[in-house]
Amino acid sequence: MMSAYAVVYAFVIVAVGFAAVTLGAAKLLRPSVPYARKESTYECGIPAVGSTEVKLNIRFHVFALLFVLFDVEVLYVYPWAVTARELGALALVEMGIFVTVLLLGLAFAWRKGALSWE
Amino acid sequence: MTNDEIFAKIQAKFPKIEKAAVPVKDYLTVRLASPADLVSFSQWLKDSSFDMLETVTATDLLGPVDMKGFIRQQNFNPFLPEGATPQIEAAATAGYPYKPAMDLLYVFYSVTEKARVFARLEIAREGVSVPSLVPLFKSADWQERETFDLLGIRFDGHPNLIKILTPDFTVGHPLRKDYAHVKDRFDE
Amino acid sequence: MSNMMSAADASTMPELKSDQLFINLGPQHPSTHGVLRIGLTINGEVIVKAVPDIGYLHRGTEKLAEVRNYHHCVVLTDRWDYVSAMPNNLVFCLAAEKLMGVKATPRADALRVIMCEMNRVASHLLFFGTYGIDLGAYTPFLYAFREREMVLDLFEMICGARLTYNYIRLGGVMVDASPEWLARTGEFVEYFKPRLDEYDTLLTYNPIFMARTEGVGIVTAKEAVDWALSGPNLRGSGVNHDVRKTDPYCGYENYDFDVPLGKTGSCWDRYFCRVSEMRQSIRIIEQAIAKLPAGPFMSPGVAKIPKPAPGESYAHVEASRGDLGIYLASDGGISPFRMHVHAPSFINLAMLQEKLVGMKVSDVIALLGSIDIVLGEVDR
Amino acid sequence: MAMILEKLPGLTKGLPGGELLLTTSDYFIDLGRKQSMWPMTFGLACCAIEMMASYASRLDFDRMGVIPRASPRQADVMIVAGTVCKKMAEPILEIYHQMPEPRFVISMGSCANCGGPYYDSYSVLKGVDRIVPVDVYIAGCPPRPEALQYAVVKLQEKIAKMSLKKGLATPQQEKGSRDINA
Repeated sequence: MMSAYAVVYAFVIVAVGFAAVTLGAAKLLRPSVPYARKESTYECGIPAVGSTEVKLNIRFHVFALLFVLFDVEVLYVYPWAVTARELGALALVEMGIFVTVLLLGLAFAWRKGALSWE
Repeated sequence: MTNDEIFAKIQAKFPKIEKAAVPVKDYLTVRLASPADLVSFSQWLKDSSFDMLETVTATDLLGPVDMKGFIRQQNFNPFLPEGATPQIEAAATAGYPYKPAMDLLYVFYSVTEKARVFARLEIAREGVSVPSLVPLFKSADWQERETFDLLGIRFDGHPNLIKILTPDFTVGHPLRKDYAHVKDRFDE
Repeated sequence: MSNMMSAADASTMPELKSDQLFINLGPQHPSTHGVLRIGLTINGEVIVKAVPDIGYLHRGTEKLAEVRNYHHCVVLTDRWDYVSAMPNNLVFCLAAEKLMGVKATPRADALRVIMCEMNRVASHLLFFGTYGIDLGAYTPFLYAFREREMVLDLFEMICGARLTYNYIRLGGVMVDASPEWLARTGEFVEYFKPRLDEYDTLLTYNPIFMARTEGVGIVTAKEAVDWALSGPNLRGSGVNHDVRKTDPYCGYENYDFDVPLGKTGSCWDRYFCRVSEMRQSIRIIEQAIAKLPAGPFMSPGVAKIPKPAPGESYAHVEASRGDLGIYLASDGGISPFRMHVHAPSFINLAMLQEKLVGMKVSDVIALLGSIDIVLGEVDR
Repeated sequence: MAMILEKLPGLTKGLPGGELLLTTSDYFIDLGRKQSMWPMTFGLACCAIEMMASYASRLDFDRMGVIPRASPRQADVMIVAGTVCKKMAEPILEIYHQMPEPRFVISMGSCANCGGPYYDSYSVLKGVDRIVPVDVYIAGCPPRPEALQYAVVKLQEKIAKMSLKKGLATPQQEKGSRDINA
């Protein structure tokens, strides 16, 4: 009996293969005439000035962290949500605790002013 | 408030200012004596409800425009007899007082009174600069830059008097009547 | 690579502190309504310094006017505000007629009013479409251009051109409006009225649109007057100045229409002024068609090559973008001695360098779109 | 140049069905190019309004596969719609060079063709073909939207004639050198 993972392997091979074939064929077929002026940065027709390595404000980083946090939380809520009916009330309470803990974290961040954009 | 009432008030405050010889048709046109009293005149106008400076521009009173300012190739129009160039050549009209001077024009408008005052100021073509009105009216900023760029009149006190319209490899000020176009790399 | 650091460029490149970035909202940009370049110095998302750099469409028409006779100059005027070219022709003809002492016939005046108001509707439709695209809504563009094509069909039917009409000539108009054309215009007016309510549902009261434009780019009444704004930008800040009311021309005093005013001077108010102005233009067109006087459409007093007596004249009209004025000086020759164009877009644009400081980068397009500039008029 | 496409004419010279392979690949490569001409949103003056009208609802450009793209990196065609001033000449050249091969230029309107009504102006470039090679010229001031669409049809015919034997060069590049940096 093929091992249960055969399906997964086939799926991965088809996915990677399809991408490789199309991109590879395109790379072989399309003309490429690289020269310096073509590779210069496009800035609405004016030669770009000044460097782009700029110190960024910390608030972008904080928002990214908060987003990843709650995205992962949704990842855990999802399997429970699908089978909530069979799991019964106990699972509901556990999931409630899990979500409220995270909401407390959000409230703390909010009060600390991490969410203020200005 | 009709033109005459406005002029009477101006005359009372600034005796040296009199009506322009050739007025702009059916508008009150006054002629300033010298660049010195431009700022005080505008300040007084601004206080007495003329709070919008609409236009700052200038005219070069020199003779007919010099044809070297235009890029005119020989017209190879096959339908015209040999050598006929239908384009218009600027010609002087007899008797018109051309003089080597610049004639500045300021237009003040009062939104409440719905009245307009045209102020003219004649300055020499070279070496004379006019006080800028940017501290009084913000709208003067770009218009003075345009007048400087196209006609070469310097406005001292202007925060950022650089050219605004013409490309920076243009030599000279195009709207001057004696402007001769210098061929640049895009002309051959 | 030739490093073309031009003088104007050098001044727009300030010395950058480490957390600032210099980007060009450059000449080739989908939503600068043409070839306008703004050198933005930004810190994160907030703009620290903005330097508009214009002149990329400077064709020197004021210099060219000095070697064109008066009839040729009318052709040059079409290309300034190429979205609504009728007011350009009208303002030059009014100034030249004042210079020559010629008066247009009553029928020509009424036809000029109809044409300018139709062109205002077409121009505001284009504004409505492109402002939608600027803020990310693609459908208003398709709706607006459907009606705009109908207006252009009417223009094409009477004067043969879609954009550069050259219809209003010195002393009158080019050709008389046939009864069939007037009937078609009446049909269009009837068709267009319900469309305006449709636009309100499309964009005006759309919550996303209001979030992007309300409270953005506030111009107080005093600032608007100080910057000498005109047209919907001035009325958006609540200042009641409309050339058709304050300095009427071509018989505007005997049509009744009201002038929509904004309250706070935000982008939404300027937008709202333009959209409600379309309703007033429709009212004017209806009255003008109803009261169209008979008689000749061209006054006989204009010469083939006019040589007006030396003198100066100034005429201004309420073009779609603002108070468009022409100062015309004549030295008795066949070409104007000096023609200066008081271009509303050029003056409305000047306030950008001060208004943008402190705004966010995404609001630049909202403010720029709400001023509704056309680069042909800015650079002349 | 592309790895395979360039060697294909050489490879197929000896093979019995080689010529057939070459012409069919020509046909499909050109078919792909001409049915999806992506222009760059690049309006200068009045002609840009007519270009917008041709993108809009009545004269839909999308049915010809023409979708306006904002950046030169994704564009095949540069429609120069309007007066080319001298101050704008340098950015136009910059953008033309930043477009990937094979690139085409449509010069729309008499201003872009030869300076148009501004033939004697001091600040107008007398025709965009002084700085970039132009494939299709459209007369008119401004030309009608239908004229612009007919120009795209003309350009499609021109692309249909491109062939691998000539090194996949655009018709314009066949005459001049491939490395155009004016």
